[in-house]
Amino acid sequence: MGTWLDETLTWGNALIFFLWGVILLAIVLGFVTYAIYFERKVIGWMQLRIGPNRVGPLGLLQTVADILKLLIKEDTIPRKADRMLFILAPALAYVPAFAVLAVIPYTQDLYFADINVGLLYYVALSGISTIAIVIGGWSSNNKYALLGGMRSAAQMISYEVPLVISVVGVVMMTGSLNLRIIGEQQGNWFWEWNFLPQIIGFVVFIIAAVSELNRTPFDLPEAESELVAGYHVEYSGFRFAFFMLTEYVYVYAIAALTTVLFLGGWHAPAPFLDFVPGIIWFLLKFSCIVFFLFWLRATMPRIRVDQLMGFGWKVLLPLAILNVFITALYLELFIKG
Amino acid sequence: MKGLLKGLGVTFKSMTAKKVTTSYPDVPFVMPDRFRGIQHFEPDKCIVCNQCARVCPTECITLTGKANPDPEKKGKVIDTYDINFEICILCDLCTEVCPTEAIVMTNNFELASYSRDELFKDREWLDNNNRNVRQDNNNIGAPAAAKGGAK
Amino acid sequence: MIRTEELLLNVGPQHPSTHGVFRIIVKLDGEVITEAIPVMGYLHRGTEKLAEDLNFTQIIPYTDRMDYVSAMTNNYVLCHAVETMMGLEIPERAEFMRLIVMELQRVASHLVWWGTYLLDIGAMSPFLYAFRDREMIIDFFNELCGARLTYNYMRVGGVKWDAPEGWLDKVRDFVPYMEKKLDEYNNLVSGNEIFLARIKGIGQYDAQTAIDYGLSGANLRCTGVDWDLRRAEPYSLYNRFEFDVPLGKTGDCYDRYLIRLEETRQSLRILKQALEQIPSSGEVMGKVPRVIRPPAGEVYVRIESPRGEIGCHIISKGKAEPYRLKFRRPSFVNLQILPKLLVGETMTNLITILGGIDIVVGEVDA
Amino acid sequence: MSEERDKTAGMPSSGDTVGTAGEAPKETAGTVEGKEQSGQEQASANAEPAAPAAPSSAEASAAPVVDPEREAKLKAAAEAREARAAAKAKAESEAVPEEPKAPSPKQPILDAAVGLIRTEVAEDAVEEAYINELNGHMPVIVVKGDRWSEVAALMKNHAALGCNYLRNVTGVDCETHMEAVYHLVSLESKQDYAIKIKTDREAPSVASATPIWATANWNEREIYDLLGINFPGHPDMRRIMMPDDWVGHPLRKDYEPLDPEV
Repeated sequence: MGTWLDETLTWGNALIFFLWGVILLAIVLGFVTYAIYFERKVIGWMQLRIGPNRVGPLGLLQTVADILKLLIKEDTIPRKADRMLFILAPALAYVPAFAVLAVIPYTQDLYFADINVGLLYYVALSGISTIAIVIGGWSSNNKYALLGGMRSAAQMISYEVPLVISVVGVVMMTGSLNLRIIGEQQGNWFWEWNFLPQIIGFVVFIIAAVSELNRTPFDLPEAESELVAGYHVEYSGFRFAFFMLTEYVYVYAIAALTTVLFLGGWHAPAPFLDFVPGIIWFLLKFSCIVFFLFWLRATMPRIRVDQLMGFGWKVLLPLAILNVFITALYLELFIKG
Repeated sequence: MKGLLKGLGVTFKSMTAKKVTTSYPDVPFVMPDRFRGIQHFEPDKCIVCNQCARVCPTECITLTGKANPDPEKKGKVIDTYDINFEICILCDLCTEVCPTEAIVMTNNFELASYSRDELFKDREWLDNNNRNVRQDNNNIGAPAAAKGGAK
Repeated sequence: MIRTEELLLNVGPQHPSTHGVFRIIVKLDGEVITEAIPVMGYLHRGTEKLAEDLNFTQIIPYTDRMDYVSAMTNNYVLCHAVETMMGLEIPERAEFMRLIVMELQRVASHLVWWGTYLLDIGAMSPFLYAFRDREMIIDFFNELCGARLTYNYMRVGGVKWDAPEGWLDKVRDFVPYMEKKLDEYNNLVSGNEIFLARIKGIGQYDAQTAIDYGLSGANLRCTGVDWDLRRAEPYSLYNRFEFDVPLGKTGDCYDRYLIRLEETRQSLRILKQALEQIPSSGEVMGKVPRVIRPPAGEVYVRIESPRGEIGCHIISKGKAEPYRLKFRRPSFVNLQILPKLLVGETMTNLITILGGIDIVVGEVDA
Repeated sequence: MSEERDKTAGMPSSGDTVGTAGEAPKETAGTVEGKEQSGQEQASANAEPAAPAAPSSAEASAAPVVDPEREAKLKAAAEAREARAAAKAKAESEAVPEEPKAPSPKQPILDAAVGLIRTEVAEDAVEEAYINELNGHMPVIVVKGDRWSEVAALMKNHAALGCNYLRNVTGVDCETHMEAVYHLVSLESKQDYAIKIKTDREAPSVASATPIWATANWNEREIYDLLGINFPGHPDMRRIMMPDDWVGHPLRKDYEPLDPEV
């Protein structure tokens, strides 16, 4: 991928980039479909039941059937809703989710964009989805949706800050914002990966990431038992599918980002395991994190809004800042001194 | 933190545990013998004593008897007998008071139907609903005299 | 100055966590509730009016449908009331069967409450575990009296069915299994810090308010008032078994949670003793006239249902049908404290407190 | 019994089975006829309800001429039954007064409570006081309507009575008058009382006990909603079960249901 990027932009190159974009979209949609299926299977197993097994062999086509259903379903827009915003919200939610994937490196030479401010790009774009959720909640003219929208705005903003600061430690250690370099710099032994020296940053990052995804135990915005369905209560048909798509593409993005930042991207846990290609290690670590997210969803109750805020500002943020100081101290004394 | 981890442990352990769900539509659900499903009615046993119609709390049994066709035998023969399953709550009081066990419960419970008219089960339908009929009917409410009679 | 308006929100009647068709009109200032007005009657079926022209055997199926989560205790309170009026003698084995069935029902009812309470608070799995174990009790009832939810099992003067052979042994094996499962529940949830943070200190009231509002069951004992009808006014055979009545101290949702789990354990303890002492044979149906005509007069009988004190007030004029039949329904009375508790709480706590009081709307609107 | 039936002309000697026919009370005909209306096909078949087919008679559409005769027969049977019941009751009552009723154990408690009410509240506050043997000798005190709130305050606050727990409130429509029954219990002494208040049927009103026991709030609203007894002094007297614009009070004996089908 890198070679084409360096050449001048001819029609051929543009077509190649477009095709790569389409391939990535296909992969992500495939992932989303089977992530939903896999999640329902895992949570089913954890709840002593089987999970979807009726549509297609072993239920593999279950999510395909769901998406088809959503496509065919009537797409209602509430009469008093603010039409323009109502239509805009799902698109505004999905675009940054997909755009963010450009910057994630899968292996040494399999990456899409090699921006030297990759991490900043990621964090900046993921902030836009928050606006989309608030617009969605406000424009559907439904009290529950409004409450859901307000809650998610508060939650996402207040967890964006610890998310970013917890990553500053990693950036300081590698000295660059470029995700490919961050991935490269982590050594071949698993204790050389970033998550051990940056253990505080890692824990804070995981908690803030789960909250960023609005997943249990932080799934306030669409708290089924209180707000019925939160901001997407009025959405139906394909628009609702877009919100679900956004949520799962973010799961893909966050899991990939955690793998690259903390778990040594495509590096094998030990050098003698190097014969296995990097992409396999990447996928293994990636699915472990995805499994952990599903596992959390099956076990944890939901946290209350004020506890969520208190936890975010009073616990996560100081921890993240402390992590930055420790890294700075460590770098100053051992590396540069 | 410890409580969270213990909780995660329990869910992880039950991931590999034996599943408890039954695949009902494919594998028929076997009910115990005493299960109160849809009634089964045998017209020849019925002596048209109207007990079941009188005891039914929701009054969903309607029956009409007619004089016995062959002159020498006394008593009545049932003419029409239908139960309105829109209101029937399957409370088993009718089988309890029936002296001759003409009406008994069966173990099948599938009553779903696309139109309300199908919920009016008439005599023929109740007669040939005779799969897995309940054996132990224990009609304690029946008048003691006739209880042993047509067991 | 920005002008803020109060948001009027209808929680219910069709809402995932109002435990039935029950509606609360809530005035919200942001997320904080300033006033809560419960609206009910969506499930009012007029049982008391219907009962006036049904004889007592016919009323029993209606009592199953009042508190549909613990139908056995409803059956018992009606039969007990008529038996007290007529001074009937209940055979020993019938009384034991009734007690075993009621305690099993208490365990099943608390399991439903535990599962749905955790679901209200956001954890999805406990609901499935609770219903897996409750399913075993439901199967016992299915084998015993032929129905899974509306049992219509008890009759004035005894019970309709005797236990099929092998049934009592199955229940005997169930008791240790269930105790092991209760420990598993505690591991799964009771230590969970998020869960504790969600229910500690929520919906708190003191003993005097509880008595003043006439609360009963775990809602009363969570404030430390020792009032369990099985111990305070023993009926049936409860004075033959020892069990202790768990009491709370602070009167918040956490105490109610612990009390109900402990009550399940105590019910299992009673079951163990009852299963040992049950006479191996004997009549299950006492001598009862064919048409049950209680003498003229009135009687108010009350027993301890999983939700509190359920009472049955019968006024009879000597005919086969009650002249007036009134049920004192614990959920209806326990619900009165909800508006008082909700003022100043957030939306999330509304669901936690409502779940903590443990109401069944079939009983609220009977 | 049997020769009476043969006399009725036009009815084939049905020769019912033994035992059950004797008690063919009127309402069977009612239920049979009522049910026919609810059956979907039958309803469409005969628009107005079929003649009240005698429970065991054969032809469904008996000629209406049979009606008055049948009514006569039923009335005769009913009177016979009343006569028998009265005879039985008379026999019973003679037996009872021979042995004097043993004074119930709770009698002193009842007298103490009545005495207290008479001294503290007013001489005529208590209309009647008796022991309800059926109910485990529960003392029942009938209180005069206008004295009720003072008696309620006394019952709750007085040290000897100390009924801090209002257990149940029932409204009863006794055709001649309305009654509100309050069941009180003292959690400490476990002694329970039943207080009855009578009001007339036209403008029934009982002083509300909500200021004293908060639990009476919804109970009284339910009684107001279903029976129409008004409770002055109640903080929020509204219907609780029925929709707010409902007309009439369903639990009253003379309440005709909205649609006769029920």
